[in-house]
Amino acid sequence: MKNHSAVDIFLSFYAWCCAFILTSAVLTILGYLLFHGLSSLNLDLIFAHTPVMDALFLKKQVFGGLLPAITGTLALIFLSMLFALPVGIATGIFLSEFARSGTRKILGLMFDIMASLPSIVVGLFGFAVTIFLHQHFFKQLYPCLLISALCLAFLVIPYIIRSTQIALESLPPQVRLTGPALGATRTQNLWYVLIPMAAKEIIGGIILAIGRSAEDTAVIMLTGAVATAGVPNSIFSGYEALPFFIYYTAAEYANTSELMKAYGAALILLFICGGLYLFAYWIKRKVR
Amino acid sequence: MKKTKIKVQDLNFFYGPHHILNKINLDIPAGTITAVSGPSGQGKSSLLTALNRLWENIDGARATGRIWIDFGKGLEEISKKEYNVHHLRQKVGMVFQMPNPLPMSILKNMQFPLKLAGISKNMVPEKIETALQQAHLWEEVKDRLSSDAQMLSGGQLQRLCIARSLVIQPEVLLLDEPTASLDPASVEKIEQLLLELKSRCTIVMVSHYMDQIRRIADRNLLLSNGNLSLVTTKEQ
Amino acid sequence: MKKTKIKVQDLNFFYGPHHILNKINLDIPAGTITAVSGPSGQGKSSLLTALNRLWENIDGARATGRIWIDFGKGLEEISKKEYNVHHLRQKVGMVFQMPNPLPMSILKNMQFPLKLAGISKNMVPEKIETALQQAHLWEEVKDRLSSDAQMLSGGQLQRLCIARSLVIQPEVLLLDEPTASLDPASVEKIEQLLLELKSRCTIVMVSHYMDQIRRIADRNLLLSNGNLSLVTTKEQ
Amino acid sequence: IDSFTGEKGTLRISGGTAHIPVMKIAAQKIMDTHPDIQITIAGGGSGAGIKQVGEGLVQIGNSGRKASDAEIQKYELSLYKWAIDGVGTVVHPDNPVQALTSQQLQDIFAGKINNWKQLGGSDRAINVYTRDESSGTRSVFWKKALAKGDISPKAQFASSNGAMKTAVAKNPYAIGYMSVGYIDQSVAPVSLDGVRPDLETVKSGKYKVSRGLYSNTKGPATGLAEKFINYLLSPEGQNIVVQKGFVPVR
Amino acid sequence: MLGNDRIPKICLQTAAWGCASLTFGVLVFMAWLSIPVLRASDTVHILTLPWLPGQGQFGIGPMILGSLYISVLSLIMAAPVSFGAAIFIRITRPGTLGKFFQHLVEAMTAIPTVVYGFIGIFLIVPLIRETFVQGSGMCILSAAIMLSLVISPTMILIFSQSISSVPRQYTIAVEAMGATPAQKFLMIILPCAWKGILTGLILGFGRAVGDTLIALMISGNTIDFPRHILDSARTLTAHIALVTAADFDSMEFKTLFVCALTLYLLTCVGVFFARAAGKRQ
Ligand SMILES: Nc1ncnc2c1ncn2[C@@H]1O[C@H](COP(=O)(O)OP(=O)(O)OP(=O)(O)O)[C@@H](O)[C@H]1O
Ligand SMILES: Nc1ncnc2c1ncn2[C@@H]1O[C@H](COP(=O)(O)OP(=O)(O)OP(=O)(O)O)[C@@H](O)[C@H]1O
Ligand SMILES: [Mg+2]
Ligand SMILES: [Mg+2]
Ligand SMILES: O=P([O-])([O-])[O-]
Repeated sequence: MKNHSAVDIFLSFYAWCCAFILTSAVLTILGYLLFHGLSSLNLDLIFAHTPVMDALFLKKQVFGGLLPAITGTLALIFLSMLFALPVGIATGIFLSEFARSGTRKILGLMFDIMASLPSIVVGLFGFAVTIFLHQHFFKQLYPCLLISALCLAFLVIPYIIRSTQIALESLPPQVRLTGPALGATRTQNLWYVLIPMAAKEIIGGIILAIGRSAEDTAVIMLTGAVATAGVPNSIFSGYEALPFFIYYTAAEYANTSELMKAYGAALILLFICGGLYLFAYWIKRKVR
Repeated sequence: MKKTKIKVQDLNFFYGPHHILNKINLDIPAGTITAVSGPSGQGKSSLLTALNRLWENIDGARATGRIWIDFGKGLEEISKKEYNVHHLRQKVGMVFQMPNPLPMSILKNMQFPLKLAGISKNMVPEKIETALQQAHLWEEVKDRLSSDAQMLSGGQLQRLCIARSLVIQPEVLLLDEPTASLDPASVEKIEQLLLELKSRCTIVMVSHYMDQIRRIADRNLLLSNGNLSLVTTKEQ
Repeated sequence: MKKTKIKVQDLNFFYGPHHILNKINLDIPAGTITAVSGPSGQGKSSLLTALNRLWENIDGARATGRIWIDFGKGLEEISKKEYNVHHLRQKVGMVFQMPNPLPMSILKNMQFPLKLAGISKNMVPEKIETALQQAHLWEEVKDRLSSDAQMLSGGQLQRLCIARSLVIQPEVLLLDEPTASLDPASVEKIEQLLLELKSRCTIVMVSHYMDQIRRIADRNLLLSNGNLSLVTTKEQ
Repeated sequence: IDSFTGEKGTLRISGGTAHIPVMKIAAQKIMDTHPDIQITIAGGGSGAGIKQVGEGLVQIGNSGRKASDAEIQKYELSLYKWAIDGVGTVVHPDNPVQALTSQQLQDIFAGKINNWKQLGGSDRAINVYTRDESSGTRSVFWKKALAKGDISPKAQFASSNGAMKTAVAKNPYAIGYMSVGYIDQSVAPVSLDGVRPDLETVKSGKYKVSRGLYSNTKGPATGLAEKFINYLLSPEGQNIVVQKGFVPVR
Repeated sequence: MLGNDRIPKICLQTAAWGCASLTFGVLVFMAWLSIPVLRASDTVHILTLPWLPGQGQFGIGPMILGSLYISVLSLIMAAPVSFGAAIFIRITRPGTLGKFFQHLVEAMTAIPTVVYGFIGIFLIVPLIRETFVQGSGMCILSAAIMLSLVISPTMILIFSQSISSVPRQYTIAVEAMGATPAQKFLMIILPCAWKGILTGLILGFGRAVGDTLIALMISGNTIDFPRHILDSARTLTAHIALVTAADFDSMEFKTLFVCALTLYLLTCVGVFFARAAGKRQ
């Protein structure tokens, strides 16, 4: 469309600039990472010198490789989602469909706060509670995988709540009447009309959440991530995780080969997050 | 005189402070077509939402008074809170003034009420075809059942909504200007359909067209200034 | 014979693979009312969207062919890409088949086109009142101009949309079944209005009602199977 | 190392970051031959190590300084010293300033000298790096090298010995201090009053800023912790100590 | 079960109140642990004293200032760009290019913060150090730049989602009246999507204040009051991460809860503020 007014030209120029800035920033980062990290990507990076089969079947511990950190991160994602998804989605549905306006206001406020709560605060909370429990109740409880996963779940729940709620609430009002007019109960209307229609957006929120739980470092550095632990064999012990490894190595690599490992780890974390993202994206496509 | 199907007593209807319907009393005999006409904005659509309690889902709307419907077990007071509103709405079909397809395929739109009623899968395709044929839409959509319902034309949408309300064979049908955006040929088909349905269905429809009312309605009610008055009756 | 206002040549219209309009040719004289009728789902609404190029904003729609409109400087080809589509649409008003109020107050709805056209504030209240009076809605809404437009009844909405399209005095008016859900009294008022508008406005309207067409249209076009044919003409 | 045979379970270690290279190798050697044992190693600094072992969160808490009497008493700590180390001042290798007097060092860390030009270097601000309070390295350096002088609040923080080395190695205008065992080509040790901090001068006692590396347990070491500490003190363990650049105790 | 509304409602309700009370629980817990500190040294001291645990001074004023400095700066950099990017996706190039760009942004959310920090150390820090010939490059500016990259995808996606949830029916009505894209955006989309945009800003700012890693890795962590964007600074979050002592009784550890409480209250203030603004529309 031609002959736009000055406002239009300005708006589109502005938009183009912003898009350009962001794209080039991302490409710089990815390019830099790939340029430096790609050469370090090989089996040795993950398994070091341990035979692959031995490592995978936990016959031998891997040292100097990333396997422990990778498995630690995957375990974290899995566990935290296990806790966060049901609770988060249920709460989101409750807020948009069942809560009366007073309730909604109070809860909405709580979840706004919860969403903006810094992850380190959650981490500190988890840590302090663990210590408290350790001192007074469970001598055997230390900062560990389980604690980290619970804290991560706490961290991502508001994201899931929010996207579920927004997705449901932004459905046009007409759609809300149609189901009931045909005799749908609230639950039926939800299950057959509203949730399927909002599924895309809800899953969009879950993507963000998964990403967050995979990458968050602040929580885990207070609640159980350690420099060396090996492949996790219990949810009650310390563990290694990729983001922590990257943070740790970036601060104190001793030589180029260690730094290269950090680049490799950054790439792998990127691939895991990217892979999860693609997976969620694929589901999103299928649902529609 | 036929049996009473719907009985309305002292129905008042409000939107916030606005009093829309004023102490309406009404008896609708079973198996008849009752037409409601009247100037725009007087509460015809609101009246329909009182009959299936849909107003409960509309912000700011409020109805008082009592309504009974006879679903074979004598007149039951459906306006009581305890009365199961979902069963009610399954037995009282409604077609809105503005067609409201659900944002899914044509087929899914048709399956929807069946799913709600928990009707078993194997009967479904026939039921759907029958309903679409009744609404005179089958020919136009049979090849594109899986495409998005929102892409239909205005008139097609109106017929889709009629078909959707028929698919679970309601006992009462509330129609809000069901032929407003249809061409004369379609209008005739729909009128034919309504006459056929009379035998097993009590119909309340809003219509502005005197010709149409004369052709098919048994009784014509006029709504104006919140009051309902009987204008003409066919039967005796 | 009157001057040609709109000229359509070889207009084809598609939705994805579906060919809706087939090589339409058409001349619409200035200051006339042209009615388009035809079975549901044949492309009447689509034809209207071709005339103000609104199809460009509809996913999957595509139109080919050439269209000229005379806005006082002789016939200009408005279907050319370079033609400023925003000016076009400000001069070619459109009322949709389904009323589409914006989610704001009645007053804001009416101000909206004026704001778009950058019309200065001081003239605005009169313009709005005039348009609402023309659409025969003023009495019903004058006390609640600041309440949400979406709370109007079906017929009120339809008149609101008509009023909204009038407020910037378009030269061409595209009306898609503008009186479909209006009561007879309102219909008459609107028809009156359209006849008055004829002097400064060329009107193309979709209508199913032969009576209405007979009463007000200068020419009646029938759209069926993608082809347009002239059925009746009043003028000579 | 054979003493671990038949053992299983988790040994949690945290604390002093100077210890980490030795800990890692030892853990690796043990876990490699005894897959049922899991040893987790975290940093945090000596202070954290002492507190955590005191609270019972870890079995071994390392410290790069001797635990204070108060700490020993409060937590009933047992101390095991298995290496001797120094704390050396370091700068970037490109920095021409590689020898300082005690006074100069104190002035730099107090922020009184804040440009390398004042010491004969290039005209750039001095970027002082320090460690947090929890660090044993810091407390030793502060006591013995800075004579308990001020550390400027403008100093930047590194969270471990490793981080300190990396920070100094990357920044040509940096000055910091760290465990002598960590010093390699990437950073340049700064002679203090003419004595260069390295293994030899620490061993001989010529370099004054030195300390022991301790592993602490709550009460006498038992179980895995005991075996681990015994392993560190065994010839094989002391070998690792030497290999990682520290002075062995045996 | 779908025919019954009671049981599902109760389940959902439990989940909701459970989450909410947990949020409240965090506040109570932090407050409870902070009280002894706030009582011992009066509140003013906590804000004005420097952080010198060796001398028994536990002020967190520099960290509060550092947090605000870094997050406000990053929001100032990120918000306009995110807004423009959302416009690009939805208005300027709503077609293929916009979709592609949206995917790119979504993919950006998948880039871990620690990776931004990692890259920041090697790309931005030396650049800033050599460009401004002052300090080490580990400074507020470097951190804010990286942080703005971290928070912008969240904001863009929320902006763009709220723009696109403006019903088609409205936008087509406006298009039919001849609105140009800019008019459409400013006059109908923005008023409709306003709340969502505000939400995006809150979440963006929240992320900036709450982020630990970027500041921890590249802002230098000094304990001095920051004055200049080229100064190093320590944020509250980084401070908590740096001072990890497991001793419940130590003063250092207790002040961490004051930090956490401060962060919590800061968050609340932001949320209240944004909600109030959102209501007014
Ligand atoms: N967005 C769309 N995508 C695909 N097909 C469409 C779309 N809109 C309309 N159609 C189809 O194009 C045909 C013409 O539609 P149009 O709305 O122009 O019909 P109409 O003549 O206005 O009908 P009615 O009188 O029912 O309003 C119909 O068969 C309709 O199903
Ligand atoms: N949701 C609502 N909130 C507030 N007022 C409303 C709402 N819906 C309708 N109204 C008002 O209530 C009155 C009755 O509306 P109703 O839709 O029942 O009229 P109607 O008789 O169906 O008119 P029409 O023939 O134009 O469809 C109208 O004046 C309308 O403006
Ligand atoms: Mg109505
Ligand atoms: Mg149409
Ligand atoms: O060895 P430290 O980490 O305590 O300095």
